[in-house]
Amino acid sequence: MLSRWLPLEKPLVEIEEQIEELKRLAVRENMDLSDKIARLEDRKRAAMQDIFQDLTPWEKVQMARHPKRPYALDYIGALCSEWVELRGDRAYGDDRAIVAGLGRFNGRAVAIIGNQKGRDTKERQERNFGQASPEGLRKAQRVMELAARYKRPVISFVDTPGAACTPEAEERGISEAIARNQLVMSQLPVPIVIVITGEGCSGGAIALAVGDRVMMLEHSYYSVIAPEACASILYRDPTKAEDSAEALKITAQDALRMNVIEEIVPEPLGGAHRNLGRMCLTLGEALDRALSELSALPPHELVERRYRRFRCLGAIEDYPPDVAAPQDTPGE
Amino acid sequence: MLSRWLPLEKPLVEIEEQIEELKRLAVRENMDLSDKIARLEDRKRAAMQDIFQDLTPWEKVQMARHPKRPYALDYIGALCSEWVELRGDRAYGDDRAIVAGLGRFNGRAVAIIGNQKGRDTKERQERNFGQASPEGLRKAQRVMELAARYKRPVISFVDTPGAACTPEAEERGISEAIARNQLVMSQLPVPIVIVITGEGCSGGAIALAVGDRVMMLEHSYYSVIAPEACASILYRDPTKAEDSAEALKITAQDALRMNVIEEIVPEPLGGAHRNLGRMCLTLGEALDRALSELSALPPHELVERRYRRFRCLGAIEDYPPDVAAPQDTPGE
Amino acid sequence: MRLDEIPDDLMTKCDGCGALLVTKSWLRDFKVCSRCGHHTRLPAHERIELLCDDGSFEEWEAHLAPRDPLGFPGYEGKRTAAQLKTHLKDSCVVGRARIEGRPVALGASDFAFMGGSMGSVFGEKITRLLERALHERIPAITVTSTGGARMQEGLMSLMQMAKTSAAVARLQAARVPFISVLSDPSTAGVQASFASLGDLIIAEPGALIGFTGARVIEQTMKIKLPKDFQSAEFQMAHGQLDMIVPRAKLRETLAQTLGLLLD
Amino acid sequence: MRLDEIPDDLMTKCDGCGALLVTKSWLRDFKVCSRCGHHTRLPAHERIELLCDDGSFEEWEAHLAPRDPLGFPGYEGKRTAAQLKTHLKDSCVVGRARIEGRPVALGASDFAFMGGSMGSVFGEKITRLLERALHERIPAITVTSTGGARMQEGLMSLMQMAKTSAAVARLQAARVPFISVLSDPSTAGVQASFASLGDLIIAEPGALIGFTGARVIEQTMKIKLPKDFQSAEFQMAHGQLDMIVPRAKLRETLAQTLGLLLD
Ligand SMILES: [Zn+2]
Ligand SMILES: [Zn+2]
Repeated sequence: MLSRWLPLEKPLVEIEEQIEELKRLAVRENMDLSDKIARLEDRKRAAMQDIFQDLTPWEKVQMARHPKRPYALDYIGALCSEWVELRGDRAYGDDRAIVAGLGRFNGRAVAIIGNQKGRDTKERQERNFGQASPEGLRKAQRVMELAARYKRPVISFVDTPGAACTPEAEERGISEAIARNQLVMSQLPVPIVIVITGEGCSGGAIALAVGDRVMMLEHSYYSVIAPEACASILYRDPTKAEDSAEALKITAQDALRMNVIEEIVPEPLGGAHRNLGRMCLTLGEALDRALSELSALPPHELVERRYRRFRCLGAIEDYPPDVAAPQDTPGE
Repeated sequence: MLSRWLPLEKPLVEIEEQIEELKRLAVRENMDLSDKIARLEDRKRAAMQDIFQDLTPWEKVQMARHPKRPYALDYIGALCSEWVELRGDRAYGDDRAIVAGLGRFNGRAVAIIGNQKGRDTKERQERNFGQASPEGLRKAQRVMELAARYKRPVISFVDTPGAACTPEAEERGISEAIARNQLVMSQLPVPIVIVITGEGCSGGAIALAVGDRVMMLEHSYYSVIAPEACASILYRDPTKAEDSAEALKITAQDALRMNVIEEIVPEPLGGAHRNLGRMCLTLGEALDRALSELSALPPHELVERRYRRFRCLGAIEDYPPDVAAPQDTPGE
Repeated sequence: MRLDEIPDDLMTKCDGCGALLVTKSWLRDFKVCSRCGHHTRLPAHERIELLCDDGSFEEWEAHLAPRDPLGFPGYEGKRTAAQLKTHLKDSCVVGRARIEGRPVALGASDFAFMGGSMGSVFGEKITRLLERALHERIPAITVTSTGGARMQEGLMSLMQMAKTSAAVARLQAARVPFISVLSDPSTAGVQASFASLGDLIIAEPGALIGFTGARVIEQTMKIKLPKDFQSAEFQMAHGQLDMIVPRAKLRETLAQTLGLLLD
Repeated sequence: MRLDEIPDDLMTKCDGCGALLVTKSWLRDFKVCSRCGHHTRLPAHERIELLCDDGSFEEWEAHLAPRDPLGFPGYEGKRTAAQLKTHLKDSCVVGRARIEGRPVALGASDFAFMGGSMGSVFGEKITRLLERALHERIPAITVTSTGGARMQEGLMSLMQMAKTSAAVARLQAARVPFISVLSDPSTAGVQASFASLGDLIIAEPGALIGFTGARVIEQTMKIKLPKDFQSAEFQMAHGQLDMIVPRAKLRETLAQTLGLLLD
């Protein structure tokens, strides 16, 4: 049972098991244990506060990779009243690591793209751990172009340890597919809202993350490189991932400070997987607000602002004279 | 030697061999055989007239497939002062059955696409006998879109027994690629001139043959289905290809009568392969005339006329009220 | 024959698995086998009835009839036989319909008419369908069941590929949706033109979809192809389809998808 | 050191085949081995000199210098060492040049500066290059030699991928050509952004081109990759390149191709 939980959740899970035990006992022996249970519930709340208020970057990475973490289809299922998944790149295959389709969210028809990880061993392999192959990115591109044609805004759920790391992905042009997606997204004449729900790692993430608003769930991470890979290079020791997670500044809080994202979406205490309903309520509100604001803009203005949004990002000694420096100097 | 010649060329080749023999003899024995040679030359001319003035449809098919028939790169080499071949579909592979690139023709920069057959056994296999795979058609599409971006007209050399007939072509969406090429060509905002130089067979041909002007070389053929395949279906006997070539009305003369093409480009007596220089002179003039005329039209007018060009084709009992019937009723 | 006139013990043999099915149930299942899921081919009018709101279909261009542009041996006779058999003038029926209240331009081909092949009339009708959809700004839906271009009209048939593809290009440029539904079989010249160009492409389970026939590939390449080669499921795995939808769900899927594209 | 100052007997060992080459000839061959064709990596300024008309290069944005947005361990020192070694402020040089008389916006990365990695300055310089090319309507050319995004600037580096890709999008929408030249190596974050988006993509023979490093794939997948994996020739076979052009022909190929696109 514990294998489905993180080490950092251990104290919590132990209290939860005690509560369960007491509840069973109360029923079996017909005893009133409500006092004891209430005290344990208090302890549980306190432990939760304690554990989750100040996660280290490496703990955030663990949370983002939590085996119970909700995935794109979980959010889609909870947020959308209708959903039609669209498959295939019309040229080579259908990559199950990427989902794409049309949905109805708060009455609004939207296109949705996203990484999809698998829950069990078999599905994980089928979904290639959420690592997109070129045909998956090209499917996403096709559905985004469909969205543009019929003026549907796009929501992108990012949750990937990176793009597919296979010889086949190289053979079919994973570089080109990542690059092309960014190019297409930078010009798409409809609102694009990005939500980094878990792992936002490397080229596989930015391939789905060029948009007007970028949000991160509280315990997700966003990084140019996986902490393990960074540790291999930096310390010649992949087990020093904890240190490189720290060094890379990959938390939502860091990304917000660097103007890389606009918004942190708070997770329920204990993380998104402990209360999907509540998570979706918060996320739904954030998405609705963003879509409403963005839908008010004419397409050319939207695209221009999106360009400026990314144009301003970078930590350099000299800002271009024709581009206003962001209010908080990035990277400080 | 004769295997590189068609049976119908046999009398011709025999006379040519006699001429060669006499010439060799004249040199060796220091004799004046010019009279004899002149008489043979006359006979040769007469034989040529006789053989080529009235080829049957099946003989035209043989001519179109002649192992010495010039291919796209032969025409490009002779017609263009510059040529840069562009490769790859940027997604899967580079199909050698299709050539695409940028060239300079009569001082004018153009994009050129075309089927390319191989000359020897090895090259034939490499080029898959000029039968395009999806990636070849997608390469052509990419280069046509590049041409449109930089306002270069497109010349398309069609010479194919059909699209690739392989499981891999099916797996990668040969139908989609043929369809998409037609869609893209129907909307391309630059002039497109098609030359059917040899075989213009089936979906593989129409995939490269949607344009403003369609020309056929005198001894090429254009057909919805290969005569052999038609015979298999019609007579349950592929050897009756001669009859089905007749029935299918596949000659340039038939195509012109049906308004499927605008122009027949005359070949030198004996066929394009007997005088590539002369063939290119005639073809070059026809291409230049067509490009000059088409370049005068504004892009939207060009595209509109192209639409109408194909829109009018069909043999039906009742013409649409909003479309003018062509002057010669098609198909009669 | 109306459903209530069919005796309860009348049986139909499934072409897929050979099971004997109660005809009445089989018809109620839209000619889909309840055992193996085999989808029997539908004539164009049954297909249209299945998809659109009761009585909403208004046929367009029913007067268009084929000619014999090449004087092709035997064409006249084959065509007349097909006309007598199907009571159609040619292999394609088009018109305006409503699907769950929404007006659409709907076309379907009929395999029983010379293999659902596309000659001039088929091409012209699809083109007019797409043009009217554009003019009225209503979505277009085609349901194909066809062996491809009609050999007997030669180049005239080949030209229909370019003509219909160009009409799709115009419709999509004008942002009017086009959904292509592929039923068994959808191959060759039709599959290599408008039918592969839908904004969305939906197939029925098990439908044969491809360009070159498997037998031709086997003979040419001297290979043996797997049993599911060119099935809808094969095409889905190779990225060519958006969805595979069983017949009973087709109408609601179309309605929902159009709603998501337009409302 | 000028070519005429090099003694005739000074030798250079080829990294490709190990042959000893007369340094003077090797330099005259643009650092390409006359035996095996091995293309030695060029520093940015040599690359620029090679490509453009004598003395025509006018550097842009030379004042831009990197910062340390994350306070990343060791970055400061590595950067300073690279600056001292290369006399560059960062890994990328951009400017205006002429190629056979035609004005172009030309950028090149320098592998000797932290593996030619793309951090904020690299991304900013490429973006400004593309923006100026657009503004002046002159073609843009980039020559990459890079290991990808610069880890030490974290997300700031990742954002340069989106930023440069968006700048290419604008340039192409405005119909100003962009040619991407890939020299050894061109990988990871740079290859997965602007470098893969050229109207035309040209590679030098033998250049390593890819996204994920072969060693990482081998370790992850527990497989052995062929020797030519991710070579320019491999990428050509897989449809990713327009041309492979040896260094000696690069300049005339660029001039000719631009002429065909523009004149
Ligand atoms: Zn059955
Ligand atoms: Zn060497």
